[in-house]
Amino acid sequence: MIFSLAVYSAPYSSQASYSAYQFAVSLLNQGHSLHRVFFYQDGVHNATNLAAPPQDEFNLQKAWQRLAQDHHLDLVVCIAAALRRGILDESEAKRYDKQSHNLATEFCISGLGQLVEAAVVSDRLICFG
Amino acid sequence: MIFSLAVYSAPYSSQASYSAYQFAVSLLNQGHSLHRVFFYQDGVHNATNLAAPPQDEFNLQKAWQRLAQDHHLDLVVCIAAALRRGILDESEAKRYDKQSHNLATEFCISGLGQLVEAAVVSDRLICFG
Amino acid sequence: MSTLHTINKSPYTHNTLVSCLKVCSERDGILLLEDGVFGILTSAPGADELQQLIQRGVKVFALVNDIKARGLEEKVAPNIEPIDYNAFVRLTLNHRCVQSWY
Amino acid sequence: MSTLHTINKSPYTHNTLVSCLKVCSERDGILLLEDGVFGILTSAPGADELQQLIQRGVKVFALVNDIKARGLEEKVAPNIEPIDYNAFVRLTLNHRCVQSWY
Amino acid sequence: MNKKILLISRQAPYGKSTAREAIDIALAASVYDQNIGILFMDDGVFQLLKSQQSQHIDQKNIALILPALSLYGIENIYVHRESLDIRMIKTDELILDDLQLLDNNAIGNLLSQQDHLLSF
Amino acid sequence: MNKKILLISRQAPYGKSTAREAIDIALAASVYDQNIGILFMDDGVFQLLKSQQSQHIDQKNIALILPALSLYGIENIYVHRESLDIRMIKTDELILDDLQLLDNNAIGNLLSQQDHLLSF
Repeated sequence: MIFSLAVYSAPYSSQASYSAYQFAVSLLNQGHSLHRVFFYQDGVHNATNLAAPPQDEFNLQKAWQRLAQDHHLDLVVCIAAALRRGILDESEAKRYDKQSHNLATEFCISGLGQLVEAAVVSDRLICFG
Repeated sequence: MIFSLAVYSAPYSSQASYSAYQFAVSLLNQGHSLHRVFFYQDGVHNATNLAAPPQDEFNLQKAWQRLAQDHHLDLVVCIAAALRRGILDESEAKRYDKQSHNLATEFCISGLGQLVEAAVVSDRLICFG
Repeated sequence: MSTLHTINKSPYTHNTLVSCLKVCSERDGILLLEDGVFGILTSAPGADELQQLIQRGVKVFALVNDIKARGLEEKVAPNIEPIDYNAFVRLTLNHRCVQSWY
Repeated sequence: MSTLHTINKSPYTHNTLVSCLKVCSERDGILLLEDGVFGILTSAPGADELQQLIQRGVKVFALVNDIKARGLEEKVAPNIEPIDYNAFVRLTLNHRCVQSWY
Repeated sequence: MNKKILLISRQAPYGKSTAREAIDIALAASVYDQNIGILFMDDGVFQLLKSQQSQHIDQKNIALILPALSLYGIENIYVHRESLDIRMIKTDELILDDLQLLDNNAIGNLLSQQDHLLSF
Repeated sequence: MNKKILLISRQAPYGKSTAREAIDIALAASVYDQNIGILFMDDGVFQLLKSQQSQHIDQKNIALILPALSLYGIENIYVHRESLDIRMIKTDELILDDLQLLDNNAIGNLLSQQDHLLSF
């Protein structure tokens, strides 16, 4: 079956994105396919490359990146939500004249339509907020 | 009277940091002094310099910066909360080997002790979360 | 001296108003702000207890900017006083300390 | 086909469980996770309604990782089935769609 | 592939950005050729009050954005009747007049007919 | 200047980071020479359950952090009795044994005696 996930909460501050990650791991282990993980609202903070949590704490950003590498996942960050919250890739940083950018590798920035497209393509769309 | 404020919520996602800002403006207009605004938990996102909200929306990050310039405010971001959430100044970015940093000017990063010191020094400490 | 309680969550969704009312003393004040201003409605969970506390001397305020923003200006329950941010600041000075409920 | 409802907020603090129970159909399932697992306690607001729904055919599950994390393993109310993340995935496939309450 | 997608908006306006960002999804979804509906329940029904004046807290007025839903072709706008009743909100206080009021059972049925639920 | 500061921790552990970050403040505050207390009420009392095994969700165990409070010199640890009763939690299930159980009135009094309240 084809799954997509929508993640609405920031890592660390809320457990919801951790639950989404464990759900993603489980569905992949069961042989299902994960079409897309769409990060919206505070979920966009999953995609920062500037987080530096203590070494002995679970690093969710890194966990998403590893999972994406292992399974060729499409991790999409909503552009409108990201711009308001200070998550930028290189081209958005240039467009808005910002000195730096902070989107982690394996994530990409795109529009809300990517969530709708995920709903159309997927058998199941599960929201974590 | 001497006030300090503690801000625990992110701008845009929650109204609490806007309320804290309006409270700060009002107390300064009334001639009171504002010893410190301490940003903790998701409040650290008030200090990003990468947010690019639509032009016609209230820009809280900029509003804090202007208020700090006008009144020489001490805007302190908790280092432990900031590191976990991807808010870094130049020296922390170097320490954690990150390619960029995103702490807005007028804000500084320091320890939790700055909140306790604010409580000791201030007549009123108001929390917005 | 007494405590000023601030509540910024909707009483229809969160238990914060009800929790606050349990430990609120008779000389305390309560300020409703942000989504907490839905507590001005007579239908809100805890509204009856709130009116009883008012009868016993507790002063209840609500931030007028938040009331207007949510379109509730005509719906404020009796004995709840709408105030602006300036009055909010003065209120914190009339109480010994502030407990923020969220 | 039926709906799987997930609830991740504490029923002592939020009204989500009670809201969910109002519109839950008899062939639906409910999964408690994160702070939602406090809903497994017999003292939780909505616990009686939850047991009534179970009697009418609703299946109720709770994520075992979250139960253990919060130290609630010995406190699970009757007829609530602890499940792991793998079973959570299978559960979403046994229902037509998933409504997340938060 | 035409899918039935229902957005469920349960949060009050302004205190959190959730209400606003749910509407943004509805508007974005409308350009796809899918069967999109939106359901307001719990504190989400407060979004429908026409008397909102959100300029007092420097936010965009949700009551002025909501009429765009039908302009964008979202015809099915549902409201949980009990959520209105509990809050003593009358239908003539609401900004939209093409609302379908549903009781608890009708909402249970509505949910079970969808392909996807997007909840906020 | 010795000030009375009370932390009020009302959130359940793990679902949000609030509980954990409130404890961090208590520990940081202890090194200043102030009169620091902490009150657990509402869902905050769930933090005190000694049976927590948070490794199952990859988080640090709050039940193992809390004993540090008294090691750090925070002697006044209060618990709202009604919050325990409503949740049917007995005191022998709690990780700390030097807790002061307070009823509603006693908490009202406690709040009114502080110089600052730090709520979470």
